[in-house]
Amino acid sequence: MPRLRAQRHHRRHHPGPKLSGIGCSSKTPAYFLGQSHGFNAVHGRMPSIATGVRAANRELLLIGISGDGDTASIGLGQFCHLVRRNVPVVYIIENNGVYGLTKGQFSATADVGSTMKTGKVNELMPIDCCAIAIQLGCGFVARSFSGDQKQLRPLLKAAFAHRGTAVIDVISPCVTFADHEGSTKSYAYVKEHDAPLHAIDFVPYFEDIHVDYEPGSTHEVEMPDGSRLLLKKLGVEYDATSREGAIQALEQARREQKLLTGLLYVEPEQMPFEEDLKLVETPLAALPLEQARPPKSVLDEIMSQYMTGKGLSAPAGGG
Amino acid sequence: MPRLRAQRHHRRHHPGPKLSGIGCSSKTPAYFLGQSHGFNAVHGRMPSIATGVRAANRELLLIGISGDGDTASIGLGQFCHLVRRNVPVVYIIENNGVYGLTKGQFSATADVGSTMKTGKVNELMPIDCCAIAIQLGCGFVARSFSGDQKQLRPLLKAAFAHRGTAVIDVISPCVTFADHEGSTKSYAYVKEHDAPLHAIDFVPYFEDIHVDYEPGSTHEVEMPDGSRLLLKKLGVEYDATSREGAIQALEQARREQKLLTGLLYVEPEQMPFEEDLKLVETPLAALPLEQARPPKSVLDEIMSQYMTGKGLSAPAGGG
Amino acid sequence: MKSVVNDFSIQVATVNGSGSQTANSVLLRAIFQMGVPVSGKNLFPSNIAGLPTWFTIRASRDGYLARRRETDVIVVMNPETAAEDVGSVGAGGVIVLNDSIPVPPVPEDRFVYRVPMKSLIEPITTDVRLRRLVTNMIYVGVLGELLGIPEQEVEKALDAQLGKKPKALALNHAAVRAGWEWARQNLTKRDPFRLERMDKTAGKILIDGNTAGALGAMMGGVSVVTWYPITPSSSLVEALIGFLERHRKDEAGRATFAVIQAEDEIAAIGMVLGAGWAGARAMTSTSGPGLSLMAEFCGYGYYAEIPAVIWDIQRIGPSTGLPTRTSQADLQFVYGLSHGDTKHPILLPGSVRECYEFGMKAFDLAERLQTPVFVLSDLDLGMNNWMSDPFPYPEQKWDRGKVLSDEALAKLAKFERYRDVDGDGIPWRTLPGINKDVKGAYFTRGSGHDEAARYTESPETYARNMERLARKFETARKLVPAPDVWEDERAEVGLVAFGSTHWAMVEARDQLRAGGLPTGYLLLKALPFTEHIARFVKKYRRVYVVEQNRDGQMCELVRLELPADAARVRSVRHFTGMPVDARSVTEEILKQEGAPAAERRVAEGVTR
Amino acid sequence: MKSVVNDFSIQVATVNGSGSQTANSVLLRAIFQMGVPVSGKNLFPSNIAGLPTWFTIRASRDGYLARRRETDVIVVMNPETAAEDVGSVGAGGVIVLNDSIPVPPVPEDRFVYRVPMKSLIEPITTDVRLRRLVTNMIYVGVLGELLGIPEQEVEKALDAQLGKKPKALALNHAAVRAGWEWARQNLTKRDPFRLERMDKTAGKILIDGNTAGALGAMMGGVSVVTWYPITPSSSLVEALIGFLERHRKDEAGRATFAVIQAEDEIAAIGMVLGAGWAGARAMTSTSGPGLSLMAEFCGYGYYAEIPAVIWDIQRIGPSTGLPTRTSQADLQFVYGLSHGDTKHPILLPGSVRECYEFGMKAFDLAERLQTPVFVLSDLDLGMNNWMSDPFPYPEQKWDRGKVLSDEALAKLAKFERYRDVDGDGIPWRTLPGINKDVKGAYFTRGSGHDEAARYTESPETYARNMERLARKFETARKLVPAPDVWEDERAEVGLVAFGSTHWAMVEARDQLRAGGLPTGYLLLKALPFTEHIARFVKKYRRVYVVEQNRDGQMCELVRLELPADAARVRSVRHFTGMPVDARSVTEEILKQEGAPAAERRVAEGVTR
Ligand SMILES: Cc1ncc(C[n+]2csc(CCOP(=O)(O)OP(=O)(O)O)c2C)c(N)n1
Ligand SMILES: Cc1ncc(C[n+]2csc(CCOP(=O)(O)OP(=O)(O)O)c2C)c(N)n1
Ligand code: SF4
Ligand code: SF4
Ligand SMILES: [Mg+2]
Ligand SMILES: [Mg+2]
Repeated sequence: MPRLRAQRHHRRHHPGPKLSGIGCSSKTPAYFLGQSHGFNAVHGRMPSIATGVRAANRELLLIGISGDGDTASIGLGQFCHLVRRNVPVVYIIENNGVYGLTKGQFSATADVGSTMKTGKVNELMPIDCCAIAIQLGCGFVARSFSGDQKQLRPLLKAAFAHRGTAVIDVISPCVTFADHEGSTKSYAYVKEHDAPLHAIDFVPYFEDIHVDYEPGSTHEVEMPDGSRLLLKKLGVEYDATSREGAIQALEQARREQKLLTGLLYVEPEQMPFEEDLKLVETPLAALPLEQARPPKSVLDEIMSQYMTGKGLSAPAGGG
Repeated sequence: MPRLRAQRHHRRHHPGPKLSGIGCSSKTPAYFLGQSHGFNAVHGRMPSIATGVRAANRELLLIGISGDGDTASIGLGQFCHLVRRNVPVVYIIENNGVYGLTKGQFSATADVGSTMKTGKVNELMPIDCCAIAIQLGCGFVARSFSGDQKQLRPLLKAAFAHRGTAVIDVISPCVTFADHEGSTKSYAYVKEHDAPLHAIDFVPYFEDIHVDYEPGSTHEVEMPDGSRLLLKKLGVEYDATSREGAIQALEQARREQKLLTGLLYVEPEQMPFEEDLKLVETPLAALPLEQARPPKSVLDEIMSQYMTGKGLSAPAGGG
Repeated sequence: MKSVVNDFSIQVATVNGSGSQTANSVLLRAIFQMGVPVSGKNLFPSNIAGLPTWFTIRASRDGYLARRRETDVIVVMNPETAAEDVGSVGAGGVIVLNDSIPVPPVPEDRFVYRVPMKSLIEPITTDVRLRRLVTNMIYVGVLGELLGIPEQEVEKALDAQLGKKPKALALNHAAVRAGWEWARQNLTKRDPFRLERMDKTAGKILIDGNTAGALGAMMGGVSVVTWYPITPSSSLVEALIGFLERHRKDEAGRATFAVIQAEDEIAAIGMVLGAGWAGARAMTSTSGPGLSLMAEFCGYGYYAEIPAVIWDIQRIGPSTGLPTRTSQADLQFVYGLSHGDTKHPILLPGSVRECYEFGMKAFDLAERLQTPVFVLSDLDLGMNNWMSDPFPYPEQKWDRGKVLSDEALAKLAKFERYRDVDGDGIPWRTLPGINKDVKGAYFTRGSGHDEAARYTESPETYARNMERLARKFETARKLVPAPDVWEDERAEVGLVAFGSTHWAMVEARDQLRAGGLPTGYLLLKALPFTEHIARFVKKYRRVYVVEQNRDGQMCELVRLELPADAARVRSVRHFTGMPVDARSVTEEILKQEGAPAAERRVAEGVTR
Repeated sequence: MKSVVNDFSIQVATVNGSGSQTANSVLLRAIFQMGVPVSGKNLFPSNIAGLPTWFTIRASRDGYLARRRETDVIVVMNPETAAEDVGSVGAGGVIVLNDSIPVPPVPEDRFVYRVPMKSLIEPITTDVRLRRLVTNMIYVGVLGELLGIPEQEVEKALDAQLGKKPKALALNHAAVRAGWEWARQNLTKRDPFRLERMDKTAGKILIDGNTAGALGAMMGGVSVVTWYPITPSSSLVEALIGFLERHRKDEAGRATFAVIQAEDEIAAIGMVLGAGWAGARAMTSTSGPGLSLMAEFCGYGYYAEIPAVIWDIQRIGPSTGLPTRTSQADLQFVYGLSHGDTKHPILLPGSVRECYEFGMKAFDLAERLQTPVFVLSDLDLGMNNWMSDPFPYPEQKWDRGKVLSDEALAKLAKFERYRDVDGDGIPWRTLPGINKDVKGAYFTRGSGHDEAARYTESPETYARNMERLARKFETARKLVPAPDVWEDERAEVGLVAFGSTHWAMVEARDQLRAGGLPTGYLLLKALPFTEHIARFVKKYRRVYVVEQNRDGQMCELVRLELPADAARVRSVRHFTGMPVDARSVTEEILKQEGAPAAERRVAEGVTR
């Protein structure tokens, strides 16, 4: 879709706004980017806010920050439908397996056998937000670790270059309620089980850098805005552009109790939200009245239809 | 888990109640089993009703009937969490790709490229409730077709023998709004794309029938109550007991625009809801007061703790 | 026998999904074209096909558009309800019967016309499915002949309806004519009901409130519409989609609007708030169950001060209830929608014209007040056809409210999102991405912020903000539309109503006046109340608030607004799910007027 | 200088997460053990660590348990709020200061004690983290010495608290002693505040309302509990889990209860309704945002007539607001929760004892009335420690309401779920699986059913059902607990309050009486109103309804209940998020009594 790509290149994008739900994680937006608007929504419903904001102004680059409770418990429905609509937002889950702000109860991403500080054991299967996102057709799905900035940074950059929903599940130990032995989201546990898929480099489109690498050692992914992601092989080969492969890798890792981190799946060319809506270039929020209100002739024509019985009327519905 | 199996054998199970959400599909319970209780809940929330009913009375065999809008749109969160808790309910989705009762709008299971009666095309990725259920650890996942009673009947019987959530996604053409050309949930389309995985036979546990079949041609699955499912090979081999295999098969079928029907995945031995809750055998709804109210000595002991400062008090929470 | 001309009601009893819709609208329009004021009400079940459904047409030379409680002419097409239907017609009434339907014996004083519909339809088509659909046109022909509808008006109405489908058109024409011919040759007119040409509909339109509201929204410049289907609200958005697709695309076919079918109502309102916050004119439309789901977000919108427009097309019952019956029972719930201290402005359209006007006005108010604004319509107003003058093109520009331009922003020493600079409780806002000046950036959250939108848990700051919000709501009183007031110098009794109840009120006032009880009347257009209600109530010895709910919700609000007058304010309630009719209102008021016991009960504080 | 004995307030200002909780409860309990009536209030932020937090202890020889507006003794431990904290103490007040915190100059007429906490803690442990936590015990020692708390009471309190953690216990003992020793050697008592032994707490308990409510629920025989964590409601369920795990398992360790942490509040209430329908005693507990999400299901529960118990521990603000501040602002929202005509019984506990009692009572009511019953508590009552008499063991059996036994069922010719056989509006029900007789099977939906639970869209049947539901609500008036009434023969002014506001009322009445204004007082325990309110209001020339919300919600309900008296009912509102104090109530009432202008405004119908 080269047309889309070109369009994107010429459009100004505004930093932020940063949106969030409710939780310790959702307080994050208050701590950075003081120069952009922020929006602390209600619990689990940031996705719908993001959808509305983006519909109103297609020039806004949105960052959405959520927690595992916010996304996988109360917000699971909205999360799935955001992904399904492919609304362009960099969706970061600060995943600690607990409800931090309400003092450490298990969330829906808590692993089987993981314990609470009180010793209580979780017996329920965790919801893997990455697997779900891939399943729902998300074109950018990554998992990382709050302790691994080297991996997280290029992933974030690449996410902003993506044209649809980009999901990054960041395992983020809660030092107050879930950093003990028995927790599978503690620093110690994550460090031990972390299995990075590749080393990542991000090359912005405006940096015309030629990167040398050994053939076969690196996979290059071009993003719609011309920037590139370099995925360097670490041990086993991993093809981040295969949906089936990604699903299978996650399934296998689950069985082996490994934590796969890195770019799990990427498919940069997908119908973006604005195309599905066939929006004009002008942000809807900036439409002048002349474009937003049809002329008198239109109303007159419609009125005459309802005079003569040619206008349509409400169908009787059911429930 | 032989202990569990034995228990199950000796417990009386009551037929029904039949529960539903809202939609044409959700009206189904009103049409059958007049001899059992029924419950027409609010839109998309039948799973929570089912969870409550089963918690109150572990002897009830629950049938939940829902639509694709009821399950995959408004009800997606509850559906996923029901599956995650493995609440024993035979969950039937009458999947027509549209909101029938409100006159034919697309639901979240409408396929990409499918058209509405008005000609409007759906561009959004469908939600595959079976794939999601497997992903979330469901131990009984099937897909079938309302036009194929031969397949549907043994699947239903087996679902009732399952000890946790059993999901059956039944493609059920809406003859009023989605049986036209362009619809991928029309009778014609479904018949053409139906790819059955196997032929199915159900053998109830009390029928001590010995079934003869050629070695290799049939896979036998024993359910916790001793009944057996016979999955007879049709063409390609399919192993319904492999999670990974099931996920992959669905993914492949999606790519090839095939409609896999049959028992997609079965894993009879799973921690059932009641075990996670460690419930007594008596249905909670039938507890006598003596079991539900601790004796005076308990209250006295607690009171003395709060006299001496040994009682615990509310922790300050956050949000 | 004296003729009854242009003043009676027709009820057609059929089965849902049997295709009677075309027949009924042709009948309705044909009468309309004769210049006779007419209204049509569809009483349909919560079901797609198979349950009983009725269509009521009222012709009224006096222009009364409310439902008439009595049925004068019934067309019996549904075996299941035939007995009940036949029984619904009183002495002197007319029964047009599909003669294949067995009915109980009918008293002598009704006029029964038995029509051999089966044998009449057979020659017209051999296709069984089509026969079922087209049979309905036969009663149109029969009624045309019986009531005196000129043939060409029926044909014209049919053309308008089916003009684009020549095959269907021809079939329908044939069926009408078959009915007509048969009636002409076989029936002897014995009943008194007749239609005659008048000139009371020239230049008028026939339209339903949902379509009118949709038109208002488009002309109001809506740009983001979100929804989740629900009866009886879906048709508003579906009409709006139709209008937008046709009239709001640029030359390249690109849309100046976004319509998003959400996964549920929580998402729908979330999207509206996101879009409103970012500066679009955003709306959603729903009914009771959806409204309930929107509660949390609507409270958030009140506190975060985000413009939003929410239509509620009211229906009765809870979520599995009677979604296809009308009601005005969401009033108090909407007024304070959400936990905590919350208050929302509500517009109360009483006519299709007001659906159109408030469709625009709601955006102006929402953006001016920076708050969710509700438009409370109902199934009767929204889904039935109403006669009206055509809608005028808006004279005014839109009011986008207090949005700072970048120039204005640049001149400010600092921007404070929640400072009441103008004393009306309404602060200034900026829009993300639209305001390029970073000075305008601020953080949005529900409460717990100071004037500069900084987080604080200070009790004083919290209370100060709450008081400003209350002040803002006082400002709303001055901005919402004023009621219509009809005084009567001789009256001691005042009436108050809102919304679709209006039409029964107009007629009931005439009935009461004729019965010796002149009344003043105030038609509310909005909440919060404007100053007019106090003046009105003080004028009358007794005031009746008439409404379509069980709990007398508006009556309670009036009492709360005027505590000193509370004991003089009485409640008249209609809550069957059927649109209220004048006769019921009149009778109840006369009963309460004549009953000292009722007076005592009211004085003792019993609402009902 | 005159001593002030057993009548002052202490406020400790620390940082959230710094571990001051142990120190504060030891202080509280030590005073309690001295026999001095005491109450403790935790004013904590919406945050886990790092934001300012305050703990207030009030010693009151008169037994006043409400918040005291003035702070007499402040302990300054948080640099961030130090200036503000120091400023919060008036002339004659005491400031105990961690001397490493810089503070602005303090006026001469305050008593400042600077404590070298840093150097005192150093010898006690080398572990920096522990030092931070244990430092708090130093001010306990210092205050002990200054105020005259016997050392053994502090030690005893500490033992009770940390008895099971010997290492922590030793450390804390050391820190207390360090503070004590240092104070003894270095401070000269100059201020007037002193504690002396009394005998007013013997046999009393100190407990928070949420724990009390949990205890009530367990003793009420709850068997299904669902929840989604939310402050300030979580601790109710967490306490309940603790009790159930210990006291509701059989010999084999199997549970006679199910606690399900739901994925959100919609699911939580859905599970409760499912369980209640199937015959379990089921409950959930939440706060405002959760309540909003439950709206649809609660309306459904009202119409489908399903028993359910819902606790609402009220807090202020919308969803991102101030979740850790108290409020009584959900009242009207809960009363009519859901779209359409809906009304729910509400219990209004005013004390920890009533939290316990209503914790049981709510189930009896819900099952008797077959409807959702709400218990409205608040953060102040729910999460703070209150002195009380111990709770009595229930004398009565539970009331499971009108559930048909299979024997009774067998005797019936037919079972009709929604028939009002007894004239009280309450029909009989059966339970799936429990009733083996298939005659008892029926289909549950919201409305649109006849007496036999068959689907119908008949307007008359619908209205009849609505009237029965209204009748049932009238029955509720007779079943809910009656208010407590304190009359005063000399009084012309009556006061009305509910919930945690009670404690400020008790004290305000004494203040008003002392100021020459005797008052009658009615403490509401429930909605709908019982007959008592009408009698009470009629007795007084003016009635003030005192409550903790902005919009005077209970005042409005009282006015609606008594339209003829509405103009005499006034509103006193407190809405800062801090628990209401007596002085503010007293002042506002005196102001309104003395201000004819206010009177005029009320007469004109302004609520505020
Ligand atoms: C409707 C609603 N229910 C409950 C809450 C209370 N609540 C606040 S944050 C939170 C959980 C947050 O968990 P998570 O998203 O994992 O964030 P974390 O604090 O762990 O970063 C809950 C339940 C709320 N604010 N709103
Ligand atoms: C909260 C709420 N929103 C909307 C509706 C309206 N509604 C009734 S059924 C339905 C969709 C049903 O779709 P589906 O579940 O696919 O059932 P189908 O009719 O297709 O069988 C909707 C949106 C409702 N009843 N409640
Ligand atoms: S450590 Fe845990 S409790 Fe503390 S802020 Fe982080 S997530 Fe919240
Ligand atoms: S055919 Fe379609 S509209 Fe008709 S009942 Fe079935 S799902 Fe509903
Ligand atoms: Mg978390
Ligand atoms: Mg469907």
